[in-house]
Amino acid sequence: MDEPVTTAEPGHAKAEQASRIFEASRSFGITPEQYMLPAQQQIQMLDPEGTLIPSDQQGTGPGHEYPIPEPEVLLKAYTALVAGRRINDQNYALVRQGRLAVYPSSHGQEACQVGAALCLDAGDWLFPTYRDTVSVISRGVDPLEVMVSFRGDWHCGYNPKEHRVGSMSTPLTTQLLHAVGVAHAAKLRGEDTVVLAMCGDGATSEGDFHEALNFAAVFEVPVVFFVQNNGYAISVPLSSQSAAPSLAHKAIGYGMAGERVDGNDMVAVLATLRRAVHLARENSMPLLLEAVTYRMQAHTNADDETRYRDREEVEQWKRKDPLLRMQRYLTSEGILDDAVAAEITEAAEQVASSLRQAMTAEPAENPLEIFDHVYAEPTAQLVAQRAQLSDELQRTGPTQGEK
Amino acid sequence: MDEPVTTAEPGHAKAEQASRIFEASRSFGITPEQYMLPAQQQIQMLDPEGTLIPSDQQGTGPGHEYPIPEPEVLLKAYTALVAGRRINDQNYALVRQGRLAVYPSSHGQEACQVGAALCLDAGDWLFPTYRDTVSVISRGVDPLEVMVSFRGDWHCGYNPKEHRVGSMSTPLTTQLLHAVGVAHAAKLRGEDTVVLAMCGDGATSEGDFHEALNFAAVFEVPVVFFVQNNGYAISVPLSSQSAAPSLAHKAIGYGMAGERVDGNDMVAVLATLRRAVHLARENSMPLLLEAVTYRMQAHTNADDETRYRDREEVEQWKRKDPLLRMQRYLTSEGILDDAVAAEITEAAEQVASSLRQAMTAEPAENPLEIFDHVYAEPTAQLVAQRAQLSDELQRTGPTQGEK
Amino acid sequence: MSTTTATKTTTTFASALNTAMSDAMEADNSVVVFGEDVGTLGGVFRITDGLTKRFGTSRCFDTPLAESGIAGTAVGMAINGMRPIIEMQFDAFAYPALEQIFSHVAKMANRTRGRVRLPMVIRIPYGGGVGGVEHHCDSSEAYYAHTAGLKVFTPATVADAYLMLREAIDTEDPVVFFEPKKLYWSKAAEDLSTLREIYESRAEDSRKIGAQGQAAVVREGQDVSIISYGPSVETALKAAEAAAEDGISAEVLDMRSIVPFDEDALVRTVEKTGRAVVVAEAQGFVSVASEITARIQERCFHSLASPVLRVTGFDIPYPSPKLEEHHLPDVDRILDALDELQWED
Amino acid sequence: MSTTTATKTTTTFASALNTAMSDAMEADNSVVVFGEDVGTLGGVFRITDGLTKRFGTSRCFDTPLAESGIAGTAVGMAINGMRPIIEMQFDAFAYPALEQIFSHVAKMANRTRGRVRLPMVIRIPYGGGVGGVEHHCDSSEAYYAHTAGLKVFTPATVADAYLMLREAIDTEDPVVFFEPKKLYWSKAAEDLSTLREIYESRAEDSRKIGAQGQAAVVREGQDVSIISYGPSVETALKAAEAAAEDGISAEVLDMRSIVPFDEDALVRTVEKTGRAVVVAEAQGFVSVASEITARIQERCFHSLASPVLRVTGFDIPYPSPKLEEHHLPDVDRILDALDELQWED
Ligand SMILES: Cc1ncc(C[n+]2csc(CCOP(=O)(O)OP(=O)(O)O)c2C)c(N)n1
Ligand SMILES: Cc1ncc(C[n+]2csc(CCOP(=O)(O)OP(=O)(O)O)c2C)c(N)n1
Ligand SMILES: [Mg+2]
Ligand SMILES: [Mg+2]
Repeated sequence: MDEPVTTAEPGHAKAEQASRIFEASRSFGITPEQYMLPAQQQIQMLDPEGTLIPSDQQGTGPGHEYPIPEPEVLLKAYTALVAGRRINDQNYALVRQGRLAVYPSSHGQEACQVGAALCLDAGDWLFPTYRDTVSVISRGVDPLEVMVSFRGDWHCGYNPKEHRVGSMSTPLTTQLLHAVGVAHAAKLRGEDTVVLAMCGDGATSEGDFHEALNFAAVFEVPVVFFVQNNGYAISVPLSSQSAAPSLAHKAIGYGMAGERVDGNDMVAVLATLRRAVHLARENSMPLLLEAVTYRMQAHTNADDETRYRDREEVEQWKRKDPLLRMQRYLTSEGILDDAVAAEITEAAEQVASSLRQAMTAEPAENPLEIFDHVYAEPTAQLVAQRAQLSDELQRTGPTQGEK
Repeated sequence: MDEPVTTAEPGHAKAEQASRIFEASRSFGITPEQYMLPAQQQIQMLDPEGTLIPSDQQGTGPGHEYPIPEPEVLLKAYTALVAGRRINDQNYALVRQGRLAVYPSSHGQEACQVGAALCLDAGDWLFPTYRDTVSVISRGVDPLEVMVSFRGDWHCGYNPKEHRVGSMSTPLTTQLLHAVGVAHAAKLRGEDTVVLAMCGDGATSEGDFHEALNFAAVFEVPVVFFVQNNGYAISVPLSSQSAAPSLAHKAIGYGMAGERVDGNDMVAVLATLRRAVHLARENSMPLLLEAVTYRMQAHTNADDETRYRDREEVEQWKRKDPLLRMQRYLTSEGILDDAVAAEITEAAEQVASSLRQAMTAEPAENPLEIFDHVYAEPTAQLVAQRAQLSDELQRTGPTQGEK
Repeated sequence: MSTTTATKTTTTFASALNTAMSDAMEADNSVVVFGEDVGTLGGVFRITDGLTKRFGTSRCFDTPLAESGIAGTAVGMAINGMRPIIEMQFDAFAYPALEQIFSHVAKMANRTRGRVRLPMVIRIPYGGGVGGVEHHCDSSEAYYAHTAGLKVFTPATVADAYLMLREAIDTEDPVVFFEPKKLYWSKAAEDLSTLREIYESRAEDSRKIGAQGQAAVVREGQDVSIISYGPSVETALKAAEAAAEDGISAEVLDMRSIVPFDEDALVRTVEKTGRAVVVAEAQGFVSVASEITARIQERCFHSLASPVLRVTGFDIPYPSPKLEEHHLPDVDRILDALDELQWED
Repeated sequence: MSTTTATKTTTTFASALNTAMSDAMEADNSVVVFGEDVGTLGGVFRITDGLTKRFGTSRCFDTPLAESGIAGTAVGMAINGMRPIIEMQFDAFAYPALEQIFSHVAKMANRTRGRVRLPMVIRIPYGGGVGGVEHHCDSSEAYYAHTAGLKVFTPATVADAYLMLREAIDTEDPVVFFEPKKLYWSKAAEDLSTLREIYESRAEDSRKIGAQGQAAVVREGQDVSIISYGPSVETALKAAEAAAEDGISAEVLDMRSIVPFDEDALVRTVEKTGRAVVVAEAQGFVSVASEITARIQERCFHSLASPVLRVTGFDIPYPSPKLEEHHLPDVDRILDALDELQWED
């Protein structure tokens, strides 16, 4: 990395000279533009019935080729899919019972959720949003720790460094820049860490989206930007969000490759993500992947989806359910049989029931902890304020203090 | 504009359905992608010697065709070019004499400066940056009013509403959003105002650049985004700013057309800008135009360009000087003769000398004015503070107060 | 949502805001409303409910999801003759717009010697007490109040929700309009048509002489002044009631507007009572409460029997829902502060 | 730029900052510097001059032109084991980064219960008095000081420029480091190697017990305390000198750090003198000066012989170069304030 300061011919951007994109496109025998623009259609491997689409109709082509993952990987993905769906539905129920403050469900988007976790190595990093509970859990974080924030106990319940998962981010696309920084730090130390950073379709409109993609491309760091285009930003449909032919078409404006995939097709999602992660790692460069999917439930429990879309639209997307498609495909391929399916369902049920139980217990949060992490060492003012609250709690008695 | 709220099929962006871009590309017999991506090469009409390039080598093609402007227009442009160069050089001198606080010169970029003003109608708006003095003057604003800010008298010396020229903006790309808002307001009232918004190559990295282009495309408002790519953002070359094949390639990510032009070729700059303005007005849609040019002098008087580029590079660009090229071309075409040239030079000399004279006089700014425009009605605190300063000035005497 | 009956009815804070906007849109074609989800959905708090239906998508519309974009576009629209009202979805989500707000919204009129004024309103739901998760409960008024060129309003009653929003829309200056989100569904026996009449009768003067920017004594008292604004006024009133039981007569002042800042009202109440407690939700350090405190001691030094005390949020990031009650100023904490006001002297 | 001679030499504020960074980079591989033009150019103020040459482009590098990008990338680097120092080119150009700073830099440690701390430094040249045009002279410290989770330092001397920047780099918390740009080329008879020694001897303790965050009495006096920080300390000292000629003995306190906030030092000086004037360049409304004023009256009420007065910038956007002298606190204005401190009582 200790290269001399570059002074390329001004007015001419990197990609016109020898660049990673240029090398990559040449290796595929296509132009850099062809490499960076998404394929004409979204990549799709299973049809809505779960039947494998003939390879010449999958939307792939030179430079846009995606080998189907191995059966073990697909089975693992299916297992996570079933668990993910169960977690979504369990939490949805808990929210209605008032046990959770909020839960943004990814019901219908589980193929994206699972793919984002399974495509990464242990040393890689994941940067999720508020909607990506299932990704975070699929990556191995304890579900109970994930739920700490949705229960309203503390902002982030898990240790981001332990599993290399950023705290689930609410301010839209701010986390994409954190992903770039994490990748950059790793690169400076010579580590080949890939970072996968997630955001939604609406979020692509934010300035930080732009800055993150541009920084990643200029710094040549291996970040896979994974956009779950679920059709809406709360009530606002994609057509009021962007006039682009697709969100994947944004990639070329940064000098990176973009691709679009059927986000309800677990096989295609995994195939495209795995290749993106591989290319990112091999070439130390970012990529943009847009998964076209659908949010089947309201934005959060606070939302009233009937105000902006009709039931019919939702029903149509039910037919593309990622879980059912995958189940049919794996069964027809003989990868999944009834016994294994039952085991998988049972395991998912375990997760759900432990969630249910944990949410019934009300852990006693220590109110004084609100002062403890603001600075590594508390300021004089925080010491005084802590003493004030402590005094108040003592005067009002333990019952008050614990509630 | 009172259309019912749109509910396009989610997950599918506008451009895939009937859209302005779709219509436009069909009218040219090309695909929307071909329409939105810039031509393979930058559009160029004059070679560095000022000779007209054969039309099949101008970089143009279906959907990317640019008729040469009429001789009167070219002569007007040349007149403005000569004045612009003179203004740049006069101000450069004034800065060295300490009469101006700062002056970001556009020496070398005058073709872009002039084009940006001349392509607009009187009812249109221009949103310039700190570097676009020559554009603002070419649009008709009194040079002395423009210099008010560089002399350090007041932040903006002209009335933006009088000439429909935004105040020259310093926070990078913030003005692109103002341009979108101005266009949107006009559109809501049914006016066909086009807005031309300027920024530099470095500025394209800012979040507001992204938000402005996206808003303009989604709102379908006639804004021409005009990027003067002069190779550097202060010391940072474009290759450290962007990895894109060109800055014009960013357009497709917003669903708009992008084009790249030789920014030192007055004929090509005017041709592409005029067509962009025309298309924007006709179709009520935005476009992105990148002009490849070069900043011949330091960023500002505070800058030391020798730290980041060598003389040789600058010398090379001297050969592409927009003024000389245009002069040779017009002369060879018989549009310009010695008599007219002398007149033009003389007129430019007038502007420069009035600038020089005005900068010698030191107008007495009224210190109390600092309180007068903060709010339409001053707050009680400002009334008190104004009285305080007034009292101080009286005590220290008129000499102090005026300095 | 609008009510036209003449009898005294019950009105929510939310519908007062909604009606203020629709009345202003009705009265003036140049008033437009935009932001995230304000159109079809009517806003996540439904404050813009029905505006698109009534006035069309050209007058109330959704934008792409980008707050700097929203603020910057509003600047342009205001430059070109409109009076935009923009909504920031939550307090913390206005932060991406701060450059536009600090460097342009606040400075455009001054920059151009008053030639380009920006009559725009930035509506920001703010504050806590609603069980909101991180980033949804910030009290960010200090950032804006410190920025010269912005007006900062925050209503605490249903009547003020209507009247102050109409005043904000009418003023030629940009106004950051802070709506205490915990009050959205609060009700008062207010009648919208009466409020309209008050507005109409005021408007003739106020556009000229500025009734706006005045604090209101919302409870009279003799012994101490409790000074507050926005979501804390309710708490201050409850504390005053509780103090009355202990024999302390507290006057409660609702600042209503932070900029303009009604210094005279502060002086009047403190000179009368000789003691003051300032209550606000925001963290207290370098806050609006600091300014009120500093100003009182500057102006009323010799009337003060004891230091001015502050009851504010702690100097911490806003806590999670289960812990917010410990952070927010409450009646007990205000009573504790009253106790400390050196009554024995 | 570094100096290794043992004799007492003259050092500029700029070279003290530069040397602090290069010493820290030398000592710790995880310290990296980035921002706009900080590499080849060495920054528009040359504060990072020579760092790229010495440490390579992986340790000091230019970024694309986007401040939110710079701050957000720094957050990521700090998450992943680095200690980034980022430069904002001018005060007003940090505003695009405010969302990252308020919502992440300030909150990450608290959000994650201390598991993810962000040891990063955000360097911001600030203040006026240098003939800078619009957007180049803001004093924006109040925005950051109000935000819990950030530390805010501002050195006023060459020695502090070195020592406090090293402390800022060492602390596990994010520090917003305000550099008074009018002091960049100021000189002092300070020797960098001596400063290094002081740092080394302090460092052992300071990383644990925190010498940082302490105010300094920079001139002793009996009659009145002039409290200040950053670019105004110099003015305060000059005013104290002038006051001495009028027989008033003024003590001058340099806050040095706004967060942590050295309340005890405030109390010590005001209890000693009984009078106080607070001086700062920023507009005074809802400012750090408001906080200092409020805090003094809270803590020292019975020691005060007169109200605490503020001498600050007016509540206006920073004026153009020709008019800035009228806006900035100067010696005369401080003397006027001293005159008003009710000496007859
Ligand atoms: C900066 C910012 N602005 C606004 C919001 C409020 N908000 C939360 S989610 C959301 C919609 C996001 O849509 P999208 O990116 O498509 O993600 P999805 O919720 O569909 O997964 C909005 C506006 C926010 N969290 N952050
Ligand atoms: C938001 C913001 N950040 C930083 C700056 C400081 N700055 C002024 S000009 C400049 C370089 C701009 O480069 P470019 O956009 O290429 O325009 P040019 O100066 O080359 O015309 C920088 C960094 C600024 N004005 N605004
Ligand atoms: Mg979405
Ligand atoms: Mg440039």
